[in-house]
Amino acid sequence: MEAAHYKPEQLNERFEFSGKFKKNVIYLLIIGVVFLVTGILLTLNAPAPAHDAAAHGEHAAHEVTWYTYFVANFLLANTFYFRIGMGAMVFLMFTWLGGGGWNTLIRRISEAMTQYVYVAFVGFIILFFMLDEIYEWAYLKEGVDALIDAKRAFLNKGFFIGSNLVFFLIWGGFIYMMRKLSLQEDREGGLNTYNKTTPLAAGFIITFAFSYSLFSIDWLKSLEPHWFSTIYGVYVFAGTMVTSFSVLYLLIVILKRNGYLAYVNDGHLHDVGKFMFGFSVFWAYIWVSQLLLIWYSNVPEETFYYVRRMGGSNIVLGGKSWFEGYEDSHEYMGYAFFFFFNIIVNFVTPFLVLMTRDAKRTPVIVYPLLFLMLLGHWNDLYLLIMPGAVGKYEGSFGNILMQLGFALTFAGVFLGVVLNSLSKAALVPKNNPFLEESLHHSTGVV
Amino acid sequence: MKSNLIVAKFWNPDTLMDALAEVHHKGIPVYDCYTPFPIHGIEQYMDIKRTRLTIASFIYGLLGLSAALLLMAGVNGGALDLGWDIKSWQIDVGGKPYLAWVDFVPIAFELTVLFAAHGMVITFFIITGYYPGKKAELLDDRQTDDVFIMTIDADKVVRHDEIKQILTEKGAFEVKTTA
Amino acid sequence: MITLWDSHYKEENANRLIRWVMAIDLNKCTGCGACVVACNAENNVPVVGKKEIMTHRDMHWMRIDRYYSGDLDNAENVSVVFQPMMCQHCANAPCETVCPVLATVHTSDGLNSMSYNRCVGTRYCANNCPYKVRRFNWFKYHNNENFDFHQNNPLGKLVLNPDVTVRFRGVMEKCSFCVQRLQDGKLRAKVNAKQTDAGAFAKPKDGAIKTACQQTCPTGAIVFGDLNDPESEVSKLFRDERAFTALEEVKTLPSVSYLTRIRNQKADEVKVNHAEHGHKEEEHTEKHPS
Amino acid sequence: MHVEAQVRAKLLTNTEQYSQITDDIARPIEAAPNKEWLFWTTISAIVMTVCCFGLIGYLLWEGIGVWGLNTEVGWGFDITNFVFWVGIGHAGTLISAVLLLFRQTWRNSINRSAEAMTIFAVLCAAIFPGIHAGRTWDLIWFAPIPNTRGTLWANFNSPLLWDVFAITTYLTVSLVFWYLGMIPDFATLRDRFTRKGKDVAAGIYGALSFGWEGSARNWSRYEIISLILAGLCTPLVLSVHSIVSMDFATSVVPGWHTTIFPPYFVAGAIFSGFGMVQTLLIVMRRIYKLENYITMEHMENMAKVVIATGTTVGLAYMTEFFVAWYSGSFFERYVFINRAFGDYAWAYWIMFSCNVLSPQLFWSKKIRTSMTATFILSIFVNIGMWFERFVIIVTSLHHDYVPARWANYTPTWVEFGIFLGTFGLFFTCFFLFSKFLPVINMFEVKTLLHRPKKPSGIPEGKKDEAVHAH
Repeated sequence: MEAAHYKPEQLNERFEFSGKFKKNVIYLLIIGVVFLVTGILLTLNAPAPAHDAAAHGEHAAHEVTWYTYFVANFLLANTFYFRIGMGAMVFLMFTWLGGGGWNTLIRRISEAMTQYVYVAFVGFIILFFMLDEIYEWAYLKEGVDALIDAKRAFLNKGFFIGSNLVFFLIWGGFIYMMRKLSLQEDREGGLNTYNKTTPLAAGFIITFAFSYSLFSIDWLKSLEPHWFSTIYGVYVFAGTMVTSFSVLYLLIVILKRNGYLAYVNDGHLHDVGKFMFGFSVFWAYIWVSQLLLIWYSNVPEETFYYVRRMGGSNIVLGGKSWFEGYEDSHEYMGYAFFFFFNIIVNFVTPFLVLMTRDAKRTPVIVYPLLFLMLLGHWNDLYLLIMPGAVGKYEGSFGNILMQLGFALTFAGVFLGVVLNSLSKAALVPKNNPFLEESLHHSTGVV
Repeated sequence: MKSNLIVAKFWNPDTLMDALAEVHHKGIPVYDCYTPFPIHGIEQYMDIKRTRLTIASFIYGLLGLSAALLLMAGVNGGALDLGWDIKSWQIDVGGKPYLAWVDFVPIAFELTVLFAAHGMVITFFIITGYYPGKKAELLDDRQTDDVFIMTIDADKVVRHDEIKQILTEKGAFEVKTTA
Repeated sequence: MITLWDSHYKEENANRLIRWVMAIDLNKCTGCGACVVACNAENNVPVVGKKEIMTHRDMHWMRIDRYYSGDLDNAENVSVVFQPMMCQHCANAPCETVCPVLATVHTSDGLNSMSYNRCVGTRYCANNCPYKVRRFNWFKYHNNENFDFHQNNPLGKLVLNPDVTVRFRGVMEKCSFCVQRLQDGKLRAKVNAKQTDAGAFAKPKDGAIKTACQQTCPTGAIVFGDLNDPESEVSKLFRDERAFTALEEVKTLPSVSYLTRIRNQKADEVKVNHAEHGHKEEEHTEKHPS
Repeated sequence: MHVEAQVRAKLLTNTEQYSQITDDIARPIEAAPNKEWLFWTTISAIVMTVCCFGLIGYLLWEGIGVWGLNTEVGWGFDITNFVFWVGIGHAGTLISAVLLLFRQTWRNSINRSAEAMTIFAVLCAAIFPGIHAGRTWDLIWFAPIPNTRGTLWANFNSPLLWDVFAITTYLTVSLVFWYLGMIPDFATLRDRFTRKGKDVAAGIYGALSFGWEGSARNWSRYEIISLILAGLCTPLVLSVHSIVSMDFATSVVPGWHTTIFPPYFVAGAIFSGFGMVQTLLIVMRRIYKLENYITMEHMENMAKVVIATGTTVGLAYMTEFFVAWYSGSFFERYVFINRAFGDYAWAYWIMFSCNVLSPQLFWSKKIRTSMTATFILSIFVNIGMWFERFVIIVTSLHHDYVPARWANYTPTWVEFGIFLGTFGLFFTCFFLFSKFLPVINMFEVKTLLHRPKKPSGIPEGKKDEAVHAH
């Protein structure tokens, strides 16, 4: 049976951020910081890895130190959690425009997730001061690299920082307005806020589409400034949505286990599961489109990107000379494992697991998958960032620990912010015009 | 169609559902219902199990995928030998690897969908017994328009009059037994 | 070279297999066009008439591209580089991978072969050819009143080369490196090698086979031979520091190398000279430092 | 229980009874063909015969040379028209599959005609790859049939071969999906004609209905396979235009080789498809008086999809332009400058204004609800999307790597004629469909009527009617 069993008064419940939740978040923070510090200490004393000649050619030496790893991992962690918040906002606005009413009961969770975006902005602003460490275009002087010089009009610190500040203002503004209208609806009721949200959603989606692709070029693609691919923004967007839906499902499951959200039924979980499934397939579609088109034409100005990531795949696939003449690509060999891991974890596994109707509505099955997918998309982002930011593959214990530390610390901050804002408002937007629809939500036969 | 059925006709799907709920509640097995459009939730009163066509479709899809991969790898990789001089060998096409796995993705996908879709639909027609030109067995010539019909196997139940009584009370505008 | 593809080239096959290549010295080329005429005569290239030429439907397998530099407004004062251009027989040929029916594939001796019988005429290969050297038979050019040239009268047909197919309507054609001569030379070499073990893989002597354009070139700008033989003349030219291949950045790995043109010029003309060699220079600047 | 929020617009107006739906939809099928219909169908059929079949015959007799193509521009109108028609063929399956998965119930009354449009458009599209080949009669070599000629099967690396698989799969699966959706409606028509004593019509629709009788057990299976088919069609519809885009994107031609092509072509296809659906439905709802079924809400929703996809396409144009500059590659930069300011700049700006600028007018509710304005804008969408393909194909080819081989392309009357002829084919098919098949999915629309919960019991008037009927 679809319908969930709940008492009417549960619709007035509020989330309390205390006790177990608070304790766990603090534990997460402590473990994260300990890992982070240990990781830094371990890499601090490790011999500096050799200068990455392949990535930077005959350019002025740019030494890769623990600090390079620190900045790269910071960017990775900040972007990862930022994408979760941003994805939640896109989900809210998209369903609004599409006239979806089913998600009303879980919309407060999405709203809480968007609140993390402000914190991510702070992270990015801190990163403004570290651009020199990982961005080739930032530390190379003019006249060294002709191709970078040809793009200086875009790839310069002034424009980079300026355009990003504009994006943050726009996104922050939209998120602020959305949350304000939502809370206002709780207090006032009526259709006034409903009518205002529609133009807000349309405006957000349009500006988001343009700004997010520039954002992804700025922060991620420009790590390898010689490389270009027009699909890049879509690829980053697809990953964003999968990560965000995974976290949404995770939060629903956690809250339900702690006695909240009794009115959220299998149908809601099923639909979030469907989105996870759908966007995993979409992500794979974009992944394979980009790979196929570049692989097929084999034009060096594009292929070097994949040579770095799957160059070592000659071992994986038994080929012979995939990086013939590209002698130092064996140093990138370590990435090849993550490259194939990526498609298995982010497409094959969710595709097979989430395919059936029952699996999507059974948290026991989805729960482990969620962690796997979060790991997978961390890995995806890792592959987007690392070969460009730090060059050749380095899998030392210290590095791994540092990355784990970042992941856990940021997870603590993320959960802290999200759960805190979740506790600030009622869990059910009681005046939402779609509330009844959501309460009786059923996905039908499939 | 079976003969000897108790047939109850309704004008409204909600009435039919009310009557079905009552009949189901009384433990009377329903033979089948005939409606102009699908009614959600009707399965629970009729003990209809979820069809396994989805699983069949998955298996057809896997078949299509394997067929595609075997075909492409066999032909391009040069491993295919069907006898009667039908065989393949490796050809250098634009310097691409013989097993150009990235290039195999589109056709592998298309054949998966082709097999899954057609296999499933053909199986559907086989198990439902529909075929082009089949003569429909109708209980009422408006059952595909606006009449909702419930049938009960008269051989499997006793006290027919009582059942007919219930059905009439529940809003059936016509109750009869087919011979 | 950065590539995602496993190379088909195997060192151990070098002794057994031929890799036909051509080197063209741009210093020697005067742009006279004799090679184009020779190619037309050798390969039964149809004459199509003014109207077709004006719509860019010439059928020549070879053409001579001209690159100008200097004061372009003053026609007296431009310098010209002539670049004979024909099918480059690329190892990674973009035309081959897109052909749906395998009408154009690579042979073991490095030729980009064209099988007229198999071609259905999608013209995809011509679109994907960066050098634009593929020619499509828009009409039937022989026995056709509308093309009343040599292939439409009995006398004209007498000059057709019996070793080469007359192509029919709707198929693609292009420079074959005079494959009829190559096959003939290879067979002769095998016959001459008698029945020894090596006989099966006997190679013709360097210089024994000449393509039609090479044979006709008055300045000897065109050299043809086997790249797998390190002593062949063409191999030496391939190792020359002046050697470059056209559109190297597309990574088609052509079998035709050009030797860049060198001029002695006064110091104030050096800048112009530089621009003239832009083709080669560009490859170095455009080369991907990564 | 299904609950509908009050704020939602009604998708079915002035309709109270199930039988009324049947009456309304079956009316055009039962009525004798009117003069207007006969006139337009005859015109379309003549255009189809003369321009499409006649000129194709001429083309096959004379050779591809009767087109204006040349060595540099090897594809022109032929592939432009192919991609144009395939694109239009995307809206139908999108409406029936993707919107079904997203539970957009407004699709119910437009899906049938949109799917029909899909199938006819894909038929029109399929003509072009067939006739564009120099030796059409040898196209059987595309088929991977075992033979004794060694590896001469087919080249699985070729995007054109992928196309063959994609279009075949798409056409057959769409056809099955469309037909499956019509089976219950055929049964309705069969019983209706039986009641009226028209045995021939009843026999034909009866044969088409596969003996459907509406058993609940079969409805249950039917619904599930419809949804699974929708689930299969969704990635299929994405894949088809992605694969079509790969005809260009896998090449090394600057302006063709760009990774955004797959999603960008899909967005463009949906855009052009919705443009065509708008055009057709505005005419159809008026001629067949279907305003109660295809309401203003439907028209507005389609307009909104057109804004969304049009803007997406605009985003893709700008991304291409920006990344061409960002690439720093000489050829990439040149090709885009040439597109916007070169010999074919007029085509580029027609494309840009029709696809990106004019759909923005739909932001205004007044324009969305004006059928005249919507009709004109939807025609603009069709024009713009045709030019998009023209711009991509021709401008990239006519000036590519080697300046010595730069050329322009001027289409001939034969190309215009065949293009016109495919419109004849398309409209002939569509007119025949609208006359002989139910243009609106009756059983799905009936489920919309089920929503407002009516009091149970038998309406008295109905009871009497039933007595008379028997």
